[in-house]
Amino acid sequence: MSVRVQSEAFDTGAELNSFAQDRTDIGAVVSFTGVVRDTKGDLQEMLIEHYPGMTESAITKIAREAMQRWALADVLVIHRYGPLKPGEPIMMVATASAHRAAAFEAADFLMDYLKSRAPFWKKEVTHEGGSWVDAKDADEDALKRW
Amino acid sequence: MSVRVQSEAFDTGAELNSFAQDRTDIGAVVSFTGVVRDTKGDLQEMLIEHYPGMTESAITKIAREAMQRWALADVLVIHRYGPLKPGEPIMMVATASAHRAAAFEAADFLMDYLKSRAPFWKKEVTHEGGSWVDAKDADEDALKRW
Amino acid sequence: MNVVYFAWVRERIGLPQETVDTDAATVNDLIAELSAREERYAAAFADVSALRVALDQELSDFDAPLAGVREVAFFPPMTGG
Amino acid sequence: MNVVYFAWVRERIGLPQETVDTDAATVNDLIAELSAREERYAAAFADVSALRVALDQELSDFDAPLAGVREVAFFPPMTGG
Repeated sequence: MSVRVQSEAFDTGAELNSFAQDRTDIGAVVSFTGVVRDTKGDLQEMLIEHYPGMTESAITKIAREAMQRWALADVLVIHRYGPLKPGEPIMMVATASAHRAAAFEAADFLMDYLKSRAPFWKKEVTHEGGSWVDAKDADEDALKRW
Repeated sequence: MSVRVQSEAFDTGAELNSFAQDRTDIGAVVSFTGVVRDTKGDLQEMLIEHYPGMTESAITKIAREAMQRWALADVLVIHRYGPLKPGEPIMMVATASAHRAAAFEAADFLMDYLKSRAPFWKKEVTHEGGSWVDAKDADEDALKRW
Repeated sequence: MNVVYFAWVRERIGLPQETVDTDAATVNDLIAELSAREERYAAAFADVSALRVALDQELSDFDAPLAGVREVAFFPPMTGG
Repeated sequence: MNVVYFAWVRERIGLPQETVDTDAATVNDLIAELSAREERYAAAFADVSALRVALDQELSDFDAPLAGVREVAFFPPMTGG
């Protein structure tokens, strides 16, 4: 299990390739990458604020729960903070398992929990100024699935 | 939309990085990689047989259906055939969407359909000989989810 | 008509494909005709519930008509992914 | 007690953290005390349903006791991922 919270960019493909590498006991790897989306074509940057210390412990707790609920060989979570450009990866999760259902469900679970339980806040900055992204009711509701 | 059926190995990370690259209208990328699993530690190779022609058209049909059912920016499917070693990627799918739910569901759907509707057959080769992998009832049942 | 076989169906019958001269009206008729021909066909087609059929590269049913079909494929349930 | 603020709560109050001398028994008591202090606090805490609180870096409730707590954090619902 690996959890990283960092301001530096990361290489999604390289991370995926080194995740669960050289293991012959897994049959399924699922990855999710969250990307800075420029909804209206006016985004200058996305600022991600976080709560140092709590971020790592909250993500670690969520990742441990996933490892307990599903038969996972490994879990990876990387989440950036600081200023990001449109199109840049914000974060990724990866799960490895013998079978595809566990890998899919665990990745979906991790995303739902990271979205609403890991202390990150997004601010969209345009020429007009900055505006904090509102949490969606749908994201809170998604937690009830698990 | 890109569908490739090939005997050559592919680089999962490089494929993921070039998929939906430089797009700023997507927020979510999900990938699934199927890996040759050596369940009992005695696997020499996995032989994948396919039905040339039908394979491409069956996968294309499934990928088109995913594009119609979910708001996807792009879909990638790569599937190998021929002899593969334990730990090697057999296939991958990737989906890109504005939001995570569509990307997750579409990738899950693609895998369920590829598993049971794309004409590939796996044979496990050990020192004891070769044995065709049986289709699982669970895989056929999984199609009812969609 | 071109008849192709995959996986253990191919192994049991002993060839990947063959041209069959037939007046069989449906897939089931073709199976009966081939099974009557030689033991290896009868063995391969013994349990049709363990088989799948494709007509001109589209999954089909065993009672489907063969009129106009150029290629029939027999194989076990798929195990891709 | 260390009190920390994030996102628009931090911006509205105008500082990322401060040390507060308080005898507040619960989070709600602390909020009442801070809100009484200055308008910017009252503005930040006006709608508690739009806020979340963490005690010593664990998500908590507004009626939770503050006894033994070293760090209280106020912030809007998280928007990570």
